Amino acid sequence: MSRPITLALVATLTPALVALFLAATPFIRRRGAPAAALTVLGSVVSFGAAVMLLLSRLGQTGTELFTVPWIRSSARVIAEAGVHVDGVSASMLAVVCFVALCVQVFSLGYMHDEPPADFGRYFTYHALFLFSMNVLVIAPNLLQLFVGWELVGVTSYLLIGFYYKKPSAAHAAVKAFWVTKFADMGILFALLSLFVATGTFAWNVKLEPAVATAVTMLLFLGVVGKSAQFPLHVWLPDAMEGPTPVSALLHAATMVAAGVFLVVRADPLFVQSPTTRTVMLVLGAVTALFAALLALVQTDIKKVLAYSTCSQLGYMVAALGAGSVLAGFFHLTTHAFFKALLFLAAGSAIHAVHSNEIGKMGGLFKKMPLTGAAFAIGALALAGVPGLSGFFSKDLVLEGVEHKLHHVPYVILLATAFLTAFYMGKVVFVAFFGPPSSEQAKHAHEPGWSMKLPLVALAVLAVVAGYFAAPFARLYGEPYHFHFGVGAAVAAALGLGGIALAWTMFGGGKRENPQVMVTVERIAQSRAVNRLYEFGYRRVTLAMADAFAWFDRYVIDGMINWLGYFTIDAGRRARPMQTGFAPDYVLAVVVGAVSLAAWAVLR
Amino acid sequence: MTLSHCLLLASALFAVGVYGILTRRQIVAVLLSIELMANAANLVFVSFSRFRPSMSGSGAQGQIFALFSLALTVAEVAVGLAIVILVYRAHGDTRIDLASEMKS
Amino acid sequence: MTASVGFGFMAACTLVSAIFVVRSKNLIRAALWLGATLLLTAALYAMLDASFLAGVQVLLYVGGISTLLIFGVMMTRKHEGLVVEAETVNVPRGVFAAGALFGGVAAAIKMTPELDSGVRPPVVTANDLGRGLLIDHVLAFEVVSLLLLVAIIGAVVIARKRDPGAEVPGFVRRPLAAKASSAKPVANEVSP
Amino acid sequence: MSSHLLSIIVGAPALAALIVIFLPENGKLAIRVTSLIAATISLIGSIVALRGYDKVAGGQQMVESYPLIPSLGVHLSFALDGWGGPLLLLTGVIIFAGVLASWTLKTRDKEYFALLLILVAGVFGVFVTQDLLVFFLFYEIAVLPMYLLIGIWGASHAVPRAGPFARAWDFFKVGDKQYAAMKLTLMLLVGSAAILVAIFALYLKAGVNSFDLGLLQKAKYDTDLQIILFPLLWLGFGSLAGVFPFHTWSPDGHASAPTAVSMLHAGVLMKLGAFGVMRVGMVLLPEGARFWVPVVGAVAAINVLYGAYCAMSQTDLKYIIAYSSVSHMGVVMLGAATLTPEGWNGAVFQMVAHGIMTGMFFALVGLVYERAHTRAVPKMGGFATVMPGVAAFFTLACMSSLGLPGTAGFVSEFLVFLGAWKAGHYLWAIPGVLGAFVTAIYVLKATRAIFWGPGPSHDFHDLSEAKGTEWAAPIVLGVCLLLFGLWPRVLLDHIDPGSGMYLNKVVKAPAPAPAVHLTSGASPLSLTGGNAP
Repeated sequence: MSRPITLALVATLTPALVALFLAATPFIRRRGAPAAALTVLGSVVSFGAAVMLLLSRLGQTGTELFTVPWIRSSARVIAEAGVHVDGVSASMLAVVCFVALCVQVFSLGYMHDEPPADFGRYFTYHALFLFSMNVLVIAPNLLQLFVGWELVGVTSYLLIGFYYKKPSAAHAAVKAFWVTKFADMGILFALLSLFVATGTFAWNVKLEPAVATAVTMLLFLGVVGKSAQFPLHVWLPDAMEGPTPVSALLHAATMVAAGVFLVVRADPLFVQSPTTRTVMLVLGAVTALFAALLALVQTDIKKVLAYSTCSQLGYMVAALGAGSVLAGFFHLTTHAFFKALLFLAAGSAIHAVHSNEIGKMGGLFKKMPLTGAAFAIGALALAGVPGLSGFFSKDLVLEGVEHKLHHVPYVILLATAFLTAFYMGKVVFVAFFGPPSSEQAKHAHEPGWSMKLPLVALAVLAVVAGYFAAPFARLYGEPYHFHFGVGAAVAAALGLGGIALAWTMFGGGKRENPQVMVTVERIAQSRAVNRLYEFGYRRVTLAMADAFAWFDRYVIDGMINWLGYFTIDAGRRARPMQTGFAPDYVLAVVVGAVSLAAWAVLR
Repeated sequence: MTLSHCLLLASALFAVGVYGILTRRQIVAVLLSIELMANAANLVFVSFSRFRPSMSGSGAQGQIFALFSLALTVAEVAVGLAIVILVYRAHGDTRIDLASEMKS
Repeated sequence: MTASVGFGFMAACTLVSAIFVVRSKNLIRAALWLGATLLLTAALYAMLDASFLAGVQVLLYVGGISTLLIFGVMMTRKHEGLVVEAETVNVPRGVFAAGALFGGVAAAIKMTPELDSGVRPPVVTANDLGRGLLIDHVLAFEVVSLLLLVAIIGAVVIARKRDPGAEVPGFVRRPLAAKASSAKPVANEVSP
Repeated sequence: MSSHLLSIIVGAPALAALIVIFLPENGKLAIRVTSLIAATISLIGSIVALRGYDKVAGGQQMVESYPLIPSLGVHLSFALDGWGGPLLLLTGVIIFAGVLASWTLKTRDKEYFALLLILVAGVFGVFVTQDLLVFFLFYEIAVLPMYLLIGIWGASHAVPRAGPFARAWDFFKVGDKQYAAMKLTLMLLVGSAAILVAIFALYLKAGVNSFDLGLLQKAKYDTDLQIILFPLLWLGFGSLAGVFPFHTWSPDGHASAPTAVSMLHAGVLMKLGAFGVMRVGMVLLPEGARFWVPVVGAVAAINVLYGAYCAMSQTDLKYIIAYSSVSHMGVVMLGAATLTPEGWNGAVFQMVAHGIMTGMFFALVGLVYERAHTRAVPKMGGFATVMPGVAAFFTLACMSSLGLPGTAGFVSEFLVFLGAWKAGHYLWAIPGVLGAFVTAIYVLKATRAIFWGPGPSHDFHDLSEAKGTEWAAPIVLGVCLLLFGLWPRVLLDHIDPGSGMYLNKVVKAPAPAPAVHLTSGASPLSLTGGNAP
């Protein structure tokens, strides 16, 4: 086993061991603090290994592979488990471990008021999540990727439902699971088709064009679910019921980006199907715009960020659809930093104000300057202000899609960039500037070091990550040269313009929504997509289930009952034949004997 | 005196026994008829033993079987009478239609 | 020839006494007639060269079973006295059944032509019977003896006078029985 | 020693049952300990058998044979094949957990444990016997104690009178425990009658004067005869495997049965049915099987989806699990019907996976029921605050039920669907996968309704976390679920030679074993060049 493999295994298995240990020792887990310490320690180890791995990969392009047979059937190996180290997995591993570590450290402070048992449970879930995500990242084939994919799904379910006593959280957790599970059927079918076509679960195989389209479309269905693309985006905003650090880690930085990661990984398959790529491009662009519009009218700070995540994932998907894999992946990486930063900063604010509503905040910048600065940096990065990481990656995305489909997606994404800057500006101005609008906001104060430290670390990366685009691209085997062209200038201008517009509308304590926003809000509140699913669940699925159950109970089982009824009834009808008068039986014997004798004689 | 004569006599006795079972209402009387029938069956054994002895052994098998049959009859009468007494005790009479627990 | 006449006479007597058994209005008389029938059958056995069996018949049937049955009659009569009424019902049915049975069997006998062509066998002695019972068929013999034992015990148990309150040794009423009845199949609890 | 291993595994529960019968009625602990010792012996024996089986050599090992009725060619012969090991292990684990789950039984323990052990001896016997008549004998031994176990120790409830066949309510109380026991026994016995007919036909037509399965396999049966006999075996055994529409004994039976009995019945006994269809029906009647698989597979696909939908609508916790068994047994039959190595491996793996999973479900449901005194899901809620451990294990069972990777349920379902897809039966695989999705809906719906939400209402006074021996079943079964899910080769390496051996007899021209060992995603092509095609 070579060194990179060992490092990757260490990064993956350490959290697994931690999770296993904590699961097996409830007495330790329920004490809270030791569990948290152990988990963070495990993540530190993971992160260290991941960083060492990433450093060792700099300047290399080859792959390291280590597999063991996982499933054997008809005397041959049909699936393997193992580690696949290359630029993609090394960088992703580092990003995941870093964000996870930051979030866990942040959680030390954020979740401190939870009862010890819940505190321990929370960190156990986190260890499990890190393991699952790393399994996904280092997967050498699509099957293992799917295994990790589903495992992160279940940790997401557990973490969204962390406050399981809240009916809304319980609802959101199952909704998230159902929607993603529905989409995962696509991946399952894709895996089946892929195996039948090629005999492997590898992503780098040559397929018939029709098969390639089918497989990639099915894979993309899974991506739509996991990465919350329209029309399966409905679970992500609800998922904000989970603790804020969870939203930062799973529902912004890493897990939802797994869909994008899958496409990056399976790029050799997607390349073979232009149809799928076109669909991705269109759907990505639509999602980006749609989610940005919905983000405009949200008043819950986490919901704004959630829709913004949808929107940014739309960017990535569009970039991948346009064939610009590097752009998609790079945006994933930078987005992971600044969106995690935004969520954690929002979490810090929520922690101080005890409310998610931006209307209840206000003026926080003065009370908690570090949090405010962190949030502002994140917002600027997200808005694509030049010099910050988001600018570089967004520019790369826009560059990628520019000439596709007669510039339509390009224009959509530019408009989205403007909207993004606008709604982020709105949140910053409403929540962090102006007068405080609630008692809590007046008395808000900075959190402890454990919450500040991750903010600083992420803020630094949100600023500087963009400048590492070139080594990042090299890691990936692609050339990258930044040039500040017209496109970049336009994007930057739109971003600044959006912020400026937000200032004119919301700056200085202004709160009223202008008329345009009210209209958008009305559309958002109709929740058309959600209601469609609700209808499908309650009126179709549950009604069908009731019908089936009735049919089973009263028709299928009824027939069995009827058979029993018939038998008993027949017995009851036949009963009078038994008179209980002994001579009658003798007569019957005689008649029978004589008949038999007669038959024997006369035969 | 031939085998067929003996058999005819035996079947006549048997038929009389059947008649008795079918027409008598007292359980003891039915038992008497059953004895008649058993007797008829024994007669058949003895007759065959006399006219058609088995080729193996001493030719006594028919009689031996009749002896066994006698023993069985004794057992049957013993149990039968016990039942009669039980019925009498339960109903104060020995009419056969009283023992109709089997009736639905 | 004499043997045939003798046989015919005996057969006629046997049949007549058998008919009295089933027709007599007095049960005690019927039982006595049964004794007569059995005695006559014993005579027939003797004529059929089964003298040992004839002896057994007299001892066991006439001496034992008849007496037993008379006891049975006496113990179950409703009134004191030597007359125990025996009703007769469904006579036509009985006649028909008996007639059909006899007709059937008689026809079968008649239609079996080679019945009466046997050779006269050597006489079976009590010695042969003893050997047969205790050597050839000793297992069956033992089984029959066991059966008799069981029948005796069974008869005693069945006819035993039961005092509802008293605990009979060896028969502990377990509370289990009451519970077990609840496990009976539902089908038994049929509503009318 | 090892040459008598199988006898020990089968004999230990039987002997223990005998001992238990003669133990004093008030020796509650002695009864339990005796049962537990027997279960432990069988469990350890199963593990030893699994480890001792030579996977490379395959075939039948640890053969034992004692003549039973020589004139008819009936032998009490045991042998372990590839399938035997995992299924023995399953049975051992379930009975071990089941005995512990019955620890707190209150009424008539002696009879209960004796019957439970007899039942298990029958199950063990079926999995290792190599004689068709003895197979049937063990099968019946396993099936019949159920009547008493449900009828005496079960729980009753009422089903409202309705529907086109409402007149049946005149005669029996539908939903009553005696009704459930009666229905279960009668339906399974009708199935047994069909099996017996088929067994005699197989015996007589083979003309080898032996019930030995190995000899019968070699016999040539007419195609017409096979086509006639296969449905008898399929429906006969299938009635125990819950094949639609002969599954309706399952929900009522499992809902009425006491905890450990449900565990055993849904966990192991239903597998006997599927095992019988595959081991006897398909292997002895290959042409019949090939003729009928389209029907078998279609019915199995119906089972999967239909069972899942029925489960979704249930409000009684045990009914949910019972219908999920119907659904999951459909997956087993689906795998069997594909006649592919993947499908068969998946089917046998699913037997184990589902057995453990449903055993765990019933154990947990028993725990909840004992404390909540109700099984009505809508009345529950927020139980996780009081019983977090139970909630966690319940969630784990749910995850296996819906086929989450990392649990045993995924491996089996994936293999089955792979087999179906490979054999071109898309119309079976799609309902199968949809069934797994529907399963996700109803199990999580149930979990949310029972465990999540604001704390339990004040009606539930006795709610408390599981304690003592009650933990044994969830822990043992949960560890198995994860172990088999994360490292399926523990079982799969055994199952695979078995499937290969039997499948060769079913599929006319055995597919040539591929010489090349394909290495999957590990191909030399790397992504570095991949994204620039």
